[in-house]
Amino acid sequence: MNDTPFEPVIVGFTCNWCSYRAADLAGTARVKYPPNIRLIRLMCSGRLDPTFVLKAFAEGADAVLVSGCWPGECHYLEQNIKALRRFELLKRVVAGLGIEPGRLQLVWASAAEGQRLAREITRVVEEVRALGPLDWGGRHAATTALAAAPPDSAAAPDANTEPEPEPAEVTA
Amino acid sequence: MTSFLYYPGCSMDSSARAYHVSIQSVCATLGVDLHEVDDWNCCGASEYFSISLTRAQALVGRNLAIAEREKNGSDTLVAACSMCYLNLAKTDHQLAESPATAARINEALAAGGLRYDPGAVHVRHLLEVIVRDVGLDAVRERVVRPLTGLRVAPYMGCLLTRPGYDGQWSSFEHPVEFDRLIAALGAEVVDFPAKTDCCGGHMTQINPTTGFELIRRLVSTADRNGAHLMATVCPMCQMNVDAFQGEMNRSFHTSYHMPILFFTQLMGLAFGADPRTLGIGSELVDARAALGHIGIEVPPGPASDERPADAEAPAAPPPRVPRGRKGPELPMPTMPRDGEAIR
Amino acid sequence: MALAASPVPVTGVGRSFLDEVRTAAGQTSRLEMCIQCGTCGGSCPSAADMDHTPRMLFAMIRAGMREAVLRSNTPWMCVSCYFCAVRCPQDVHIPDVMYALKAMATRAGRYPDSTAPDFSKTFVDNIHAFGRSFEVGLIARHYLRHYMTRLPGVAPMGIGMLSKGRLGFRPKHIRDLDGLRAILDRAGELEESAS
Amino acid sequence: MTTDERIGVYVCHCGSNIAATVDVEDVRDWAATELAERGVVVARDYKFMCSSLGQELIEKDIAELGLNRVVVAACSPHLHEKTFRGACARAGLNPYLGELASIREQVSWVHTDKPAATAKAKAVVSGAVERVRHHEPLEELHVPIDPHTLVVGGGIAGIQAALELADAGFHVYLVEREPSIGGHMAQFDKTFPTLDCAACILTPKMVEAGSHPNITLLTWSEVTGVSGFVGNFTVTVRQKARYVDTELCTGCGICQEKCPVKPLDEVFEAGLGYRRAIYTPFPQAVPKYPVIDRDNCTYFANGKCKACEKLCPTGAIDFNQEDEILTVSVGNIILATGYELFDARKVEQYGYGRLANVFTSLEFERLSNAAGPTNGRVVLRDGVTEPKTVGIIHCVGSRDRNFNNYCSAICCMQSLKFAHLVKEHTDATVYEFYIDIRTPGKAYDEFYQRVLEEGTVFVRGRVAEVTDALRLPEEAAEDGRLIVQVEDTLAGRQRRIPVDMVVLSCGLQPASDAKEVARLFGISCSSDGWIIERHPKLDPVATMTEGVFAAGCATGPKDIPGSVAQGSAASARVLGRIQNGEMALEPIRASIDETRCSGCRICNDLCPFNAIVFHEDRMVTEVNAALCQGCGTCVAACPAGAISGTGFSDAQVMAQIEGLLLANVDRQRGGKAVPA
Repeated sequence: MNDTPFEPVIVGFTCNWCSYRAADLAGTARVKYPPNIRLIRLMCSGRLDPTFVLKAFAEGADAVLVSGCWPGECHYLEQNIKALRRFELLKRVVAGLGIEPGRLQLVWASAAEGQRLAREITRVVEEVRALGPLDWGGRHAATTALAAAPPDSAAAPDANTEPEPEPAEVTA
Repeated sequence: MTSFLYYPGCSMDSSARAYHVSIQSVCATLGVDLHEVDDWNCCGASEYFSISLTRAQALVGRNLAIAEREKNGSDTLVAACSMCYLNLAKTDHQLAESPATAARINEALAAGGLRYDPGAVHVRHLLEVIVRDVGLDAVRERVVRPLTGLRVAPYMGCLLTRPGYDGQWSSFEHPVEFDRLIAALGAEVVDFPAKTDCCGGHMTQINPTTGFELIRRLVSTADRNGAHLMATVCPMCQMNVDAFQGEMNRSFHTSYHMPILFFTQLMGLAFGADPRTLGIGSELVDARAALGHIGIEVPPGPASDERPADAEAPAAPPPRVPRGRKGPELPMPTMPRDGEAIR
Repeated sequence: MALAASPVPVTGVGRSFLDEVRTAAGQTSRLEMCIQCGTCGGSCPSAADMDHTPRMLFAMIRAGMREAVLRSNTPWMCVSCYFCAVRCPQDVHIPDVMYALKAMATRAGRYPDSTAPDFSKTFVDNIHAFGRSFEVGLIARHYLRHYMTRLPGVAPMGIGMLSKGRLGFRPKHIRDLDGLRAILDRAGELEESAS
Repeated sequence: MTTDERIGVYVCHCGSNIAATVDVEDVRDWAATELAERGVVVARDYKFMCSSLGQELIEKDIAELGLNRVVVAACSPHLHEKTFRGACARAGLNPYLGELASIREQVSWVHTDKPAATAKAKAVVSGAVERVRHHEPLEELHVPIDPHTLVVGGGIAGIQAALELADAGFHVYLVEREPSIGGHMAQFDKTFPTLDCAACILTPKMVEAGSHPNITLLTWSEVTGVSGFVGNFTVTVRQKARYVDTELCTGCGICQEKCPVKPLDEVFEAGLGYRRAIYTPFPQAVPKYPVIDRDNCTYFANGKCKACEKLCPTGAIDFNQEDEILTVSVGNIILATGYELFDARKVEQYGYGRLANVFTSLEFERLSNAAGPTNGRVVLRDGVTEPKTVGIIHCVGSRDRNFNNYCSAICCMQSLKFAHLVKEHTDATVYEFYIDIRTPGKAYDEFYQRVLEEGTVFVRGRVAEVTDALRLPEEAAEDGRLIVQVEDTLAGRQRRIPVDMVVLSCGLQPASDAKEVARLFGISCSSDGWIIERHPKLDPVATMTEGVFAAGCATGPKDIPGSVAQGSAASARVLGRIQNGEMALEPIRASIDETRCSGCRICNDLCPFNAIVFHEDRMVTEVNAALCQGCGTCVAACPAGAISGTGFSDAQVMAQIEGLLLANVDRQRGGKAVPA
């Protein structure tokens, strides 16, 4: 398909209570956005296991979008904050693996923000289209690594090794 | 010594020379250094935008680009004319708002070897700089000849508070900053509902009947509310109210005599400067009698037909019922105090 | 008017007049959002002298009444005081629309009264000539062309202004006139190619 | 590769909702062939999978083809997940072995390019197939429902909800922040369109709520904490000190007559009248007991006075009272926290607060109310002059991007009511300045007709400004009056209309602490601040949080009939729960494999519901399934991978990722698949 322009494939992780419903709302309101994104529903952005993201990259995603409730509006009170901490860490890991930062993005969206989510998705798709296909040396290594080790052990470097660490203090 | 980039605007060395000299005098007193932008060009007033948007933006863009090039220390570009201020601020805003436009304008600027990064300079009006950066306390400290007894209608004009891109004013409609400044000079601020009404801009040129009507509204409101004179922040407003007041009177068969001075002239007087160094006397509607009320003598000039100040009492403010007092009156809603947010 | 000759053309064919105006106003005008509430017409200090209120003009733009809109004096009566802009519940950038309409009318040579367009033109010519505005030149030329009758009336004013040293007879030049002209010409080309 | 999963894939057309943008047959065939090795044994399409015929299709296949997994590609799981689980269950398959893939909300409705949409639909189906392979049979969790209910907010919606529950024989705690229940309705004079007197229809309900054996009234109180979950909430309520012993107080009101302080009553009288430092907001207040407002009481200021104490015949005044913290257990919660009036001072061009004779809608309600500060005389701010001309301005603070974008729904009818009341109380000419007249309620437009007949002058135009600045010489006669400047859009001319009084029909907005309330009860608000319903049309009184319901203006502007209906609706939902005695919950929970738990306690601090307990003795952590809400944060955090989340296990998500990215198809191909 070299003759056709590059169309990125993006995996989006959504929260059952806000961003997934926002996506539903976008649908109900017939708001349009590019078909390059494929959504996965989690109960909460807090459920996002770093290995999910690595897995997505390993299996050929050109980018990953993580979305959850606005800080302070989490259905589970404050789990999205914990997700945020973890995300900060994840960004470093991903960068360390030689993936452009633009390929891992975080978007807050309340259940009422279908329009906004659609806008954000469109933006991300355009940015990633500009970045081009993810040409990642580590992809194969990661695939095999993920295949070998049980997924959870790859999750070991976790943001919450201390009870209530500030994002800044978090280091792998 | 606080230093700012300064865009004077065309009228400063002709019709608004009084503004120019009084600004110099006041800024010297306040220790404000205005660094005039090199080889600036006209802002296009309200005319160029009605000929060609892109060229108008490029015209203003040139000034912004030069300012950006010259900025060191302060990135604030001060304009004293409301029209210039708005054109500079608005263009900067439009370029920032639309990258496409910014690209187009920069392509044009390139033809003159210039470029501008939207937001590189912060365009502000002299009044705001004095009220915010210098501060009213600093102003009060320098007052040696309080304008006590002078009743001033604070005329801010329309373009200064609107569209109000960075929400720097307390209100689009009834801002209080200008009143506070004038009060700080010791003068009495009369209730002036036309505070942010329009002077008509170029209407005196392209459609006099409209222009005169707008001037009449301003002058009559100031007069009805017992002002000795109006204070302005804009050469265009001053020109319309001052230079065309005579023609306006003739066309309406009225005999208003409402002098209008630049706020910097009033500040200069309060700071004890010699009226002549402030360009006082160069107004067509003679302000000397008005100033005479507070014992400020401005030597020679034509006699004035100033009517007695107490010809009309200032309009009564709405009745306010003190809390807790009983009586037939119903209490007024409480208004927020300074800085108090209304939800 | 004859029923057959409806002033409202059939729209929906090709690029609408509304789109044209929106483009001319720089795409950010939000003109399409107007709900016809009349806040603009109510706020306008010169509405009384307009042959259509701004709101009505916007309705006419939607109706595709190009001719009537470009001939309307409404944009020329706009004093750009921005009362309408800050009060508009739909945040329509009305003065920008008015500027755009003036430019369109001038280009199309539609607006019957030449006073305002001439004034703008003279003003702009001065800028091209000197880089600064030139009040005396402007006023003189303008009055001679349009207000011979007003001259006696304004004479005292003119004399006053002169005697008070408030009118400069020699226009001020900027140094880099060529640079300025190059910029404006390039901008002109870009605008042409855009529209 | 072989597999013992036998998966059926069902692709729904949803009429043309899906079929118009997704080539349903293509998706069906693709799944049948490409995913055959992943266990798909049958793939079908059908016009409406959710129809009974569509469901029977699934049930039949389960029975005849021995399916042990089902994937339905249709709408959002939030709509029909239950439906298809039902189908599985009826066919004897554990309902949790089905998966609903959304190709409508997330594909056909949001994309336009058919080939691209079809390709995405395939990927989504593929993801669901991989995921469903890892589904496990689950049983719903059943939690008991505590029959007590908490109703927050004593306005008409809250009162209605409380009475419905109480009359059905169940106990209710009704919490109200103010000293009395009644809410905004108690401030009104008449109610549109029937013009019944608000007090006449409200007070009986207030009295009933106040005396009902099944209702515990907690006025002058606020909820300070909520913990637990549906069926079993623990709520703490702070009951502010009344400084009046309600055991002894008879509500005789002598204390109020004798109190020397007369502060402005900003709440009930909308700042138009005065009360005392010890007061009941209004005569019909429920409960009848007054409260002392510390901030204005002379005794609390300087230790003197005590007039109320001296004169109270029953010695009910008790200056030593302190706030009480009550803890109550309830099974369900109904939020009826109502609205606040838009602050008209923000619309400066209308001069409220600057121009004496500009009034807000609530002020006018008090003006025209016979029990109000003027005993129902409609007069100017001077308290005596009757207006000869009144201008009523619609949409103040509503439908305005500078303030609130939404339509406040009640203002049109409210304004029409005002016009009628002005005519009833005075001989004034009345102007209505409107953008649109919106009267979509029973007998509402008829009321509009009536007001037209009464001679009210309607001017279509949003008022530009209200001013006392005279412009034209001919206006000199109008000195001292107000001038309403507006474009009469139907005449196409700007008009300046002199009036004596202006009434601003202010919009409704969420209570200033709406966001905090939402946080307290673990629900979400829209960007405007209104509570988000579980479904705006089909589930308007439920929130996203099980066991927390909402009624009245808390979810958006509503008129009285709407608020009452919602109060009843919410209580009906609660009653259903109580009647069942228990409710089934999604079995989405975290569980810990003790053999793998290293006792590192990382997860311990992650759970906001205290569902995670650490056993010092065995040095292992355990999850309390009843308290666990299934967010999965601990699952993601466990470095030993000892915690697994049912319904969202690592295996399930990982597999779905592979499926979505068609890695499953690639592997068997040994190359990158192009879904097209």
